[in-house]
Amino acid sequence: MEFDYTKEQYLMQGSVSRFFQEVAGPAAARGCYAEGAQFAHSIAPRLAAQGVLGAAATPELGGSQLTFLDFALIFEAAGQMLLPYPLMENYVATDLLMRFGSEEQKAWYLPRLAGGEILASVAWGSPARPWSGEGVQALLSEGSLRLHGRRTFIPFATVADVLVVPIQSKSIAGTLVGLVDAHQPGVEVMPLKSLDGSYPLDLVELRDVELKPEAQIWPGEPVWDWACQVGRTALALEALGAAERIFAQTLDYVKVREQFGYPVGRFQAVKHAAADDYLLLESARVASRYAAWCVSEDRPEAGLYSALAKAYASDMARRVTGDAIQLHGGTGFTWDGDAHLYFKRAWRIASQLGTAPEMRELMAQLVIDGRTA
Amino acid sequence: MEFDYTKEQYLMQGSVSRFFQEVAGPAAARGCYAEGAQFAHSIAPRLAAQGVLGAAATPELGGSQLTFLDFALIFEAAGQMLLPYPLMENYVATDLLMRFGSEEQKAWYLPRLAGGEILASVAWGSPARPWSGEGVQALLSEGSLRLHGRRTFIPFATVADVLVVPIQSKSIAGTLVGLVDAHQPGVEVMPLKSLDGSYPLDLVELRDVELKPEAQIWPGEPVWDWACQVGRTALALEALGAAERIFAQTLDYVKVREQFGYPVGRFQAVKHAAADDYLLLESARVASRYAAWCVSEDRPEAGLYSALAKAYASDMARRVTGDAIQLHGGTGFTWDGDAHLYFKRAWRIASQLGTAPEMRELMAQLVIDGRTA
Amino acid sequence: MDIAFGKEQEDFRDRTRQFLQAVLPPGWGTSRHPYPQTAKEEEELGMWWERTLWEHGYAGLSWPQNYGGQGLTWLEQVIFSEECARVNAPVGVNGLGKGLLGPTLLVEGTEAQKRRFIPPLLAGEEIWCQGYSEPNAGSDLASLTTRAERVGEEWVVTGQKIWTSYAHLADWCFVLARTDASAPKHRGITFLLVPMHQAGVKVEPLRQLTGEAHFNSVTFDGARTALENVVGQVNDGWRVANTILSFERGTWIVGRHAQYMREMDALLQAARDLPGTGGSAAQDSYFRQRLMALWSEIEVLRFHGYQVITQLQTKSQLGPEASMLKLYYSEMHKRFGELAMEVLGSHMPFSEGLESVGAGLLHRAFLGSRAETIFAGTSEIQRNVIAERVLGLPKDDRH
Amino acid sequence: MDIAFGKEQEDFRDRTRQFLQAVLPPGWGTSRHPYPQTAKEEEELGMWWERTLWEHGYAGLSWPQNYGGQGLTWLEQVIFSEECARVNAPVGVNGLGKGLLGPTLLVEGTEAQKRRFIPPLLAGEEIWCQGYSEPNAGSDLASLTTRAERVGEEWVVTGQKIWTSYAHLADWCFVLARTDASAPKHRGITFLLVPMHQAGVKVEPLRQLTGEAHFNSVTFDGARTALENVVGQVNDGWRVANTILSFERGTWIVGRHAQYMREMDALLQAARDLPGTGGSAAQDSYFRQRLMALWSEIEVLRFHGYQVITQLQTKSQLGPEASMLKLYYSEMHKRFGELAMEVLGSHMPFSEGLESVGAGLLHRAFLGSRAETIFAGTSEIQRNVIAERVLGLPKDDRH
Repeated sequence: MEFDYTKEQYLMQGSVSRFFQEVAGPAAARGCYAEGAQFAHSIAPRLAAQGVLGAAATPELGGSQLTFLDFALIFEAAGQMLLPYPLMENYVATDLLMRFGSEEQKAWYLPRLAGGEILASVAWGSPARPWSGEGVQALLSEGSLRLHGRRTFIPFATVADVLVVPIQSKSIAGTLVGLVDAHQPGVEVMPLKSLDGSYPLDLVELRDVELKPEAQIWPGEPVWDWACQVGRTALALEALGAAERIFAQTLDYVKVREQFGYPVGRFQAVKHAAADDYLLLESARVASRYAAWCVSEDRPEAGLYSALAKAYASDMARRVTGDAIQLHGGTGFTWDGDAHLYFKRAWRIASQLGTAPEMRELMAQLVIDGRTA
Repeated sequence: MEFDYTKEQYLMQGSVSRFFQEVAGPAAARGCYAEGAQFAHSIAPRLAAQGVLGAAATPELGGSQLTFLDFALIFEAAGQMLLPYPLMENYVATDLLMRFGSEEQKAWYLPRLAGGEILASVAWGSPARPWSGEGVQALLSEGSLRLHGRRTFIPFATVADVLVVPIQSKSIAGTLVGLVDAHQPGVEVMPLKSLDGSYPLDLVELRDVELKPEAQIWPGEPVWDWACQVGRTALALEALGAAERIFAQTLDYVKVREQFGYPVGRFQAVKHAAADDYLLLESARVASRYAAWCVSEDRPEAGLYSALAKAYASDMARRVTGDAIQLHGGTGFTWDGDAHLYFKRAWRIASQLGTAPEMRELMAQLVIDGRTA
Repeated sequence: MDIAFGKEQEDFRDRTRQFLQAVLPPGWGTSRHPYPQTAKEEEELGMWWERTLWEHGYAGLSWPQNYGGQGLTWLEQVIFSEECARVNAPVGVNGLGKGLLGPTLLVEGTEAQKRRFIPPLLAGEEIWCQGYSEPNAGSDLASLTTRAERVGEEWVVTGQKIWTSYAHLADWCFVLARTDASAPKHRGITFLLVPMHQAGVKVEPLRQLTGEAHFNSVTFDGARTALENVVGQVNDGWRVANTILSFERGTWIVGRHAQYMREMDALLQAARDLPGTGGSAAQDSYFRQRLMALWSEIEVLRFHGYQVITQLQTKSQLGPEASMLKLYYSEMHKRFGELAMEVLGSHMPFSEGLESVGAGLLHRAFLGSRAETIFAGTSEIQRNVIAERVLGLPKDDRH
Repeated sequence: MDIAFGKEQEDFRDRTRQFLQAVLPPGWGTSRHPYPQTAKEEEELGMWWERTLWEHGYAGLSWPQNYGGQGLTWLEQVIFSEECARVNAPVGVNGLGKGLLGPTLLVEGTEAQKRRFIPPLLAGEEIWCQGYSEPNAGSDLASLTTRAERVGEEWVVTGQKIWTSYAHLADWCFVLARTDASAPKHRGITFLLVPMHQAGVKVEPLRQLTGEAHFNSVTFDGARTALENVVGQVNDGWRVANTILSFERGTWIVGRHAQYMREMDALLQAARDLPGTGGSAAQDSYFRQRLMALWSEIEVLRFHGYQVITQLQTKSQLGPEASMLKLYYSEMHKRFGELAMEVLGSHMPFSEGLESVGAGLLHRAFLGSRAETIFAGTSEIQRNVIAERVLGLPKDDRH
């Protein structure tokens, strides 16, 4: 019985954390608010050099063959430092290729993903229903698949080179996952004004876009389900990281900020808010750890517990980051304070890949209705 | 613009309050827990003498022709003193007869209801769905109506003389309200072990019970809707009274109970809980006042705002009485402390005549779906 | 109990509606209207609104006519506030002048001060900002350190004030400054009126988390004002500032209700358009419950408003009830903003542009409401006030 | 990370399951079983359970064999606790003896005390109760006033203790008594073992809001105990009592999870049977959301349990984490009880008889849980402990 990360995993987190403090952090996040998604490009080479890109790939393909558990603490660190780069999408694309891709696909994509030469994103959202596979249809035309439709909620799509897109095909009666070249004709990226400016989300319209066989992964359904589970768990870990970081800053602040002749942290209202937040944080920590274990070990209950962790951690992070604004007082309401950056990130994460109510509905179908995962 | 009770209404509340302190209060409530519904009989003559029974009736019929607004503060006082008597049911029966009854019905029932000679209850609940009119069917047999079915959630049914029962009749395709003699053959009262022992609720089974024409009120639907609105508003007021009373006791307690060398009321956690509870209390006060005005003035929005008041006040009362247990510490968990009597009363009220979610669903049908009341 | 205004007031309401319809552009108040997008546009609109109100006789409704007011009662002010909120009328830039400085002057000012300052304030010719908070004096305002010294026939003011809304537009600032450093902290503070257009005043914008910059930091570095620009007595400024003119707050409540209900209507419309778990969010019982719980809370604010109006007819001002109302609406509005974002679901991050729901109104409520539980007394402070002054719990000597 | 017990432990789990199945009556653990209805029946069952555990070698699983224990590890204790909760095994009457006094003696007791007291404790031959709380010393336990004076070769104890569970059954009481009135309040307290069967001890039942009377008030009026019945040093009782044997709490957590999940299963079944707004409560999205939120919280308790087990393998005890877990489960269980009652809806008041749902299990959780946030340190105290000892916020010298 060992419900904890290993010493090596913590050590790696420590070194990546220090690195993220240099390339990311609140100042970088503000930079991304100002510059937009382009910012991700500027830090990609350093991320690659540090070895955090393409991590799931084997060493021959440029990666370091890290399991999800190995990488879990890195997601947490990315959350702590508001990393303005689609790291989760990079991990998902990489691991997806490792697990489901052809040898040719691996050989072409993985070294480039690991080297930061190309930027991958995942077309998570359907305009009609979040995270469902709907929205893009593939039509068979003269022997080749042509894509039509739109997906939304795509991180950093304006600077992405390849988009992982779930595709439905009535003509072939199946679902596939496509690796869509974002620079192809017919791919139109529409930037959206997004609340969390350090992690822009965009809309992509596909108009008669060719999808060559070498960019197809069949069958798509298990791949997409798997991607959602991995994505949700990674988001839970990022939410945890974001919340714990601003919580720590808040503790530091209330220890020194004085009002009425005492540090405000001496007042019971502040103490009790902090204690409640801490409890939520530590609970989200074990929830996301358990989900990470399920996902990493390919447990059948990974769907259930990734949903639990996503819902729990995003509820927690919204509350804790909101309290951080309140406990920072007026400073918390300023742009120059860090609290709002974390607050907006927590809310963005909460809205992504299924909201907390959607996650709980998914759980209810398994737990209450007894549907099988 | 005068959103307040009149000075006369407050004066009457004051005198009835003092009277309730004598006949009711926590000690009497404990008596009712021990003795059961019978307790209500023992205080009926004094209630009648004080003039709180049959209040809606005209003076010739033994009442004092009080409007609902006149009586609203009396319901509040009844809540404060945990009155172990179905006062709300007495008021509903009386006012129902005044509004919808025949002259004969008024002449027979009202003086007896006002004099406390007979005890009236209302068969509020349907086993299948709370507060709906379903459960009892009337069959036409040899020219007379025979009742079959069961109702539940009937306060003090074991000692009631007359039961106001909503009745559906497929054979005559309509709904009526019956004044069922509880001592008639075929009426079987089954006492239930109820959490709020100071306000027992029972189940009644009707097996081929004759309902003579003079005990019928047609058409029943508007009568039953009206009764539910009045009942809900009265319950909101009782919940308000119960909560404000134990809240006041709690304030007194935390001002004197010392721990760590100070009255516990000096600690911010206690202060803030008290402030939040106070806010809820005062909000429930204005919500139930507004509903009382709507009901008393027969406003078309009475359905909406009686539901609002019922939901808001019962949510408030459950929270405030629960906090009272917590703030009383160990004492709050004892039988001899008063807090649990109020807590159980608040929860019983919340479950009666539609729970808070049911009330909000009713509101949603009006506000969101735009159905008309 | 009689929940209605008198005929005179209802006539005033009709006239106000006509006025608002006449002066506001067509389509104003609907979600499709092109509202100002930048802070500058908003301020220009706010300036125009101040002048428009003045020109049409809606400035200082309850203020005495001899200082330029309309000589009506606060009932008209309540109605005006409600009607403005109902149509989402612009927000003027002189809110602190009208809400705080004016009423303070009317009670505490000298005849000369009233004649000098109130007419241009109402006319929108002189804009006011408030110099109370400091970087180290927020909730604990009385520990402020900005000081004023008498030098000849002038006061010389030095120190930094923050959270001063519209300071960059303001002509005057009403400032709390320490004039006797040796006195206990609540004594020795003086209420001063300081002109903004002078060398010793530096205004720097403070950008808020909403991205806008309505607040400023104001640095007084030897700023000067004439000796007579003291309101009340020297060293008595704490009392002057706390002359609770909270009936102003009472009149605002009704307006707040109208504003929140307008936001709720937008949210209900969004819920009808957006998906829930099966069907629209408006059909989803989870959201129906939460929407109706909040709808109830907004309505309860209306009832609180009636209560306040009723009280003000006999008492002339609110006491600590003001803390209760502030706590109520600010915490509720914060929850409203959160619920709105939950209803938006995956659309939540898109505050503008293609995917925006409700023309950004809900996002403004969501972000803006975070300030309401902090400024003008945090929720924590309001709870202390309620517990100690209303409920009589033992005071903690530390505040 | 490896979330599994070793083979040895899993074998122990199998044996435990077989044992439980063998000794418990058929149908035990299902909602249809006729469980004890009165306090007396419950106590008799509890006494039987103590003896049964002893006879079958399940008493003192992790305690040394030379005092009658089984010499296993606390991992077996965790598993045993989990399996008992899973089948709703009876609750023994010597929980305080086993949970507090025994572990304290094992660390702080003399060899003679261990030999004298532990074997009969484990055998269920001597029942223990705890004399800590007093009417005026609840959360502020250190202000206790019960005093013990040395008279010849005995201690003479005078004072009143409350909330002493099972005192009416107990043979011995472990008492905190003041032995030096002049010392600061945390000093001058001694940890004494006092026999209950003597003239100077009066036990009166304290009825709880559940209607049951498991608690008592115990009055010591010149009660006597031998000089050697001091645990640790005289005047060092505060430290002895706070020798946090909180790994005991760690082992309980897993059992609590199993108990709460059993209650949750009963609630889910009730939700399938009871109406919501359209369809059953289990189909109503409002209740689905709330049920899954609480289901999640119960599962999170399981994860916390894993975390504790992992920590205990390297550290031998828990620090202030115990406060965190206590706050977590008590507040959660209270919310669970409330949710359960909301799901019952109009059936809520019927805790027994015809209309009762879930055989009263949910009502017991609802009412019983109100104690959990009060006793053994209120939630307010736990939050203080977390804030000060875990988060390092400045101490308030008042507690």
